[in-house]
Amino acid sequence: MSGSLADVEFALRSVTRTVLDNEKYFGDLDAVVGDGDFGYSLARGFEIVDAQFDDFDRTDPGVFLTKVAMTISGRIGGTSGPIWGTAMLRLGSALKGSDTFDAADVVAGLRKAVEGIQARGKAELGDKTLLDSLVPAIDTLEQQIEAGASPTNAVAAMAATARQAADDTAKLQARRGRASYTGERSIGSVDAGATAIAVILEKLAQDYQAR
Amino acid sequence: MSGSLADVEFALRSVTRTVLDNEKYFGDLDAVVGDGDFGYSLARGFEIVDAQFDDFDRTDPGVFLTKVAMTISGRIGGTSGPIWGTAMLRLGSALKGSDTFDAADVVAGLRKAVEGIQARGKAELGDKTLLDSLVPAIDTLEQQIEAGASPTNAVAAMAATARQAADDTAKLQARRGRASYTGERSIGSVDAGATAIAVILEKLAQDYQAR
Amino acid sequence: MKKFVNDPKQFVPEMLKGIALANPDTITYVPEYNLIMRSDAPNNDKVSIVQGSGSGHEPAHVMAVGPGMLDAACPGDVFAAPPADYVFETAKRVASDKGVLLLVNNYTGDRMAFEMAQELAEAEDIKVATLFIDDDVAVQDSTWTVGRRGVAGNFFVIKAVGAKAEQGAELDEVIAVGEKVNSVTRTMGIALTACTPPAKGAPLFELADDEMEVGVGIHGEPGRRRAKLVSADEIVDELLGAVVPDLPYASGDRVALMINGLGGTPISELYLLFGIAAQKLADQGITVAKSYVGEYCTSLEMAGASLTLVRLDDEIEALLDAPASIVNRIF
Amino acid sequence: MKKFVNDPKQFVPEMLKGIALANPDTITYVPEYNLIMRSDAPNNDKVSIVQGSGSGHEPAHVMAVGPGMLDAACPGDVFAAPPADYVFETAKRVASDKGVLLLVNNYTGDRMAFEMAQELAEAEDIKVATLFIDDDVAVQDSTWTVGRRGVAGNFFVIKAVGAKAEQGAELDEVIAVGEKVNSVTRTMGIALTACTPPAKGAPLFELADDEMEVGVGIHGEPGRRRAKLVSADEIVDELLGAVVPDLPYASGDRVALMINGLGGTPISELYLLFGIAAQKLADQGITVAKSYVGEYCTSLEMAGASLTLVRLDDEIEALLDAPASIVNRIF
Ligand SMILES: Nc1ncnc2c1ncn2[C@@H]1O[C@H](COP(=O)(O)OP(=O)(O)O)[C@@H](O)[C@H]1O
Ligand SMILES: Nc1ncnc2c1ncn2[C@@H]1O[C@H](COP(=O)(O)OP(=O)(O)O)[C@@H](O)[C@H]1O
Ligand SMILES: [Mg+2]
Ligand SMILES: [Mg+2]
Ligand SMILES: [Mg+2]
Ligand SMILES: [Mg+2]
Repeated sequence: MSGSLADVEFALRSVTRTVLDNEKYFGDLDAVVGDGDFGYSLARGFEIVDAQFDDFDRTDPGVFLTKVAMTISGRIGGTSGPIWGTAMLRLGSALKGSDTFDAADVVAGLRKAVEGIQARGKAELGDKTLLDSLVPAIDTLEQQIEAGASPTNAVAAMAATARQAADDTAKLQARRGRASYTGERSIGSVDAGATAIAVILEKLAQDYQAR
Repeated sequence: MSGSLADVEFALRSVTRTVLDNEKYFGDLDAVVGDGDFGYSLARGFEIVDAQFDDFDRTDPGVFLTKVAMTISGRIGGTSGPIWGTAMLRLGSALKGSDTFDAADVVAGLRKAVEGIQARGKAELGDKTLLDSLVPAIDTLEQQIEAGASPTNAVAAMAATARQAADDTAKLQARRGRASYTGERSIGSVDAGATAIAVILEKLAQDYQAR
Repeated sequence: MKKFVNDPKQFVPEMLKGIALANPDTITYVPEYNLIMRSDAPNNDKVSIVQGSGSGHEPAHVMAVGPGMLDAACPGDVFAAPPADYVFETAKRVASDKGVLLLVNNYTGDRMAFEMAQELAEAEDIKVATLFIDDDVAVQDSTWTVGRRGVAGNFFVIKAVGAKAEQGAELDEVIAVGEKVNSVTRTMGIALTACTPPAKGAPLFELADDEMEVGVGIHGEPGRRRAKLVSADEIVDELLGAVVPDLPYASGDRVALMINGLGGTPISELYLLFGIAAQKLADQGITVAKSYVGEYCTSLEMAGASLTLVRLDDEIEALLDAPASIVNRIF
Repeated sequence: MKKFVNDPKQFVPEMLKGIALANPDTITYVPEYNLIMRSDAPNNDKVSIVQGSGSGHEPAHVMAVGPGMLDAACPGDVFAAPPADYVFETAKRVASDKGVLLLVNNYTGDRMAFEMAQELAEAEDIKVATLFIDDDVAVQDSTWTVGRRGVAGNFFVIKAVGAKAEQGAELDEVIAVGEKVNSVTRTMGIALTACTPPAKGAPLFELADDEMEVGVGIHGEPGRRRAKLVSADEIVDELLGAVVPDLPYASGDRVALMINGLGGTPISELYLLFGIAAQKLADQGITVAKSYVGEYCTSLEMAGASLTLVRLDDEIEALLDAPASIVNRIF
């Protein structure tokens, strides 16, 4: 099994749509103990990705993702701009230099993205950030691929893990980001970023199914 | 029938009490189309009258009222300070120079008070001010006295007239004071000052009854 | 009631005490008369300028005391003109050989208090004159009322007479300048929420979530009409539509434009309104030569704004440019 | 939502346009990067000072641009740190031979954006340094968070580094002064109402009619605790009780005292709080040598206030006294 630019375009279209459709929902999640701008910030960036979708450099899948990443960090403010921009930049860099990639490249690229997020934001697992659903989801993806699952099934499993992990963030106390100032009061509500990862992956799994 | 300092003290105590007891009510009346401070303004002035009640110069009933009037215009702000202060000053001046007065002196004094209010505030009857209940009430007092009524009955009749006239101010459009800016919107609610006169006279009538 | 307050009856005195403690070197506070004055007043080479009015409009007028502006202010309680005695005492304390000018926003209570005070002052041979400010175009039918109200435009009158007085002008010259500025100044306001006087503890009126009060007074008096809340662009159209034709201001005019906050509106929104208004005036050929954005004359914590235009000439512009500093300062 | 606004997405750009139109002679506005800068910057004999942060805190920081204060500011959207690109572009445009100092309120998003911008700037050989401001004592356990937040105290850091830079000091001297001021500055805030970001259209939290949020953040972050609304006296005790022992400030100290409004509280109430606080500090032997009352760092239209103390020494006092002027002005 190998992927190409078309696969990246397909996935990115799905993510973009989900972010734009959930602007209000993501914002409401962030308002519980954060400042409510998470949905707005992401949407303002992905809005531009959407508008310029056809214009990004398509030399190869990695270059394409790199250019998208620069748009995102150039336009999204707050915590999410650097976090999401860095993540996509690292993933893009990992895929650069070849017209195709395989599932293992994707997993390796996502691991690099996580490293990038940690370099920027200094968060550990358990600090109640998007890492808490993203990292277990990547673990699941890796296991599925090693077990020989189809991309569709692998993404579906990944989404299920992310959802469970996102819901579990309700038990955690926020230790990074705006929500951390509330201390124990952050316990009881899910993390906005972690939930966004789950929502994005669930939609991606659906789209794969329907592809 | 003739009156003395004791009668003035009796009446003033009644008025003072009514003003203090109705601070909130008078303010609410003024808030409908005015700025809601009428009750507060009157109360701040009469509070001092109350506190200093025993200290005012008691040379004669007129001097006593004059001193009270000066306290009122020295402390009450808004429209009510000059209006009520001037009214009491004129009434006091009219009664000055003698230890006693008769009912006709009171009517003449109240007429002077009305002139004072008009000199200060330039309001005509029908402009929806306290004059619209005060003037008919004085008319009734005069008629009652001419007809030989007792002070108690005269004041009761006066209060009844004031109440009716105050209620009738609801039909008028305000042409003076803060309420006048609202134009036609002032129609439908009673004037705060006119109603205060009615409330004060009703309580005074009650107190006379119980004297 | 969402306020920082102890006993509501002490609201004004406690505020005045704060002003005094924040300006110990320049301001004298006389509690008996709610009096805030320049510590160096009176200056016998200068007409003294006094304004009193109800409280609740801060920074007007107690915080407008300082060189080039007011020599003294004596507020009444919230939304109530000061008692005549306060005004008289204030005039007496800042009485200078050149005279005292009393500035009065045109309301029934204020007119009466200042007229009484002027009589009392004249009886003591204090040279005193009174100037009424009435810039609010919202009051349309002034046949029956005491006339138009004085609102945010009073800042420009204070600034001009304050500067003129600092130049050593005579009382009649100072009055002339004040009357001139008042005659070319027009204001209209709009409220998005009501305000709550501390002693009352409840809002003076209710506005639904999607309503605004057009032409509101600064004491919670209802305005010209209640309307559905519209966009900032449309609101500016409404305000300019009332103010511009009133004088009228015309193509070729140079003006000062003020967007004044009514107390609860953040300055971000005021600059947004300013930008829209300046653009629309430019489109009509009217040049905004001086700009004022912020809180000048408020109505407690009311969310809302007013728009003021002043038609400039060289004299007025120079007076507005003259140095001045007041209690209410940034640094 | 009771706001003057057109399209909420254009809220920040329309505000910036208003600032530019109100200051045509002194300010340059670059819409692509939400950039407001002194038209005469950079000055190669002077370190340039830049602050960016989320919007919604006005006058901080876009309205703090001017001589003796910031050379430029590049806000993000409401309550969102600016994208790194904006900061980088801003640093590039005001880059002077003496260097650029980036002031950053200590929040995750701001830290990251400014770190990225500093990397980008250094890659282009721009001499640049970053200074973090973290004066908010409300954040108690900073082991796990990004640390204390930067709030109204940033005004003093800007003022001090701005004055030092105007004197022609070198970058490291300017940084040293900024770090010193930050190290002796402490703030604590209290909210009586929540605030509503324009793009969200609903309040960020709900406070009952008789509740207050103690130690609130300037982005609607909940504070130390929610409590029953109490008198102004008790509120000042609560704020001083958190701020004074933190440094600690002690008998014999000379301090600057700031009562900062959070956006929806009228200045009358701020002076009332100031008077109470100044009195209570005097009772503890702490001398209020400089006073600041008004809005410096807000949270949209939130009703509330913060109290800041700065321990003064001769150097800091002289820097605070140095002349300065900013966009947000009275005259
Ligand atoms: N240090 C961090 N590292 C990684 N993710 C973080 C960090 N801090 C916050 N986040 C994530 O960002 C989300 C909030 O994003 P956003 O609202 O844009 O940030 P801000 O707090 O600046 O308003 C949180 O829900 C969390 O998942
Ligand atoms: N010009 C006037 N002459 C006489 N009475 C007046 C006049 N204007 C207002 N009033 C009376 O005063 C009352 C309001 O008093 P107050 O609230 O103290 O005045 P303000 O309008 O200054 O707040 C009105 O209800 C009315 O009866
Ligand atoms: Mg957020
Ligand atoms: Mg009234
Ligand atoms: Mg009043
Ligand atoms: Mg944010």
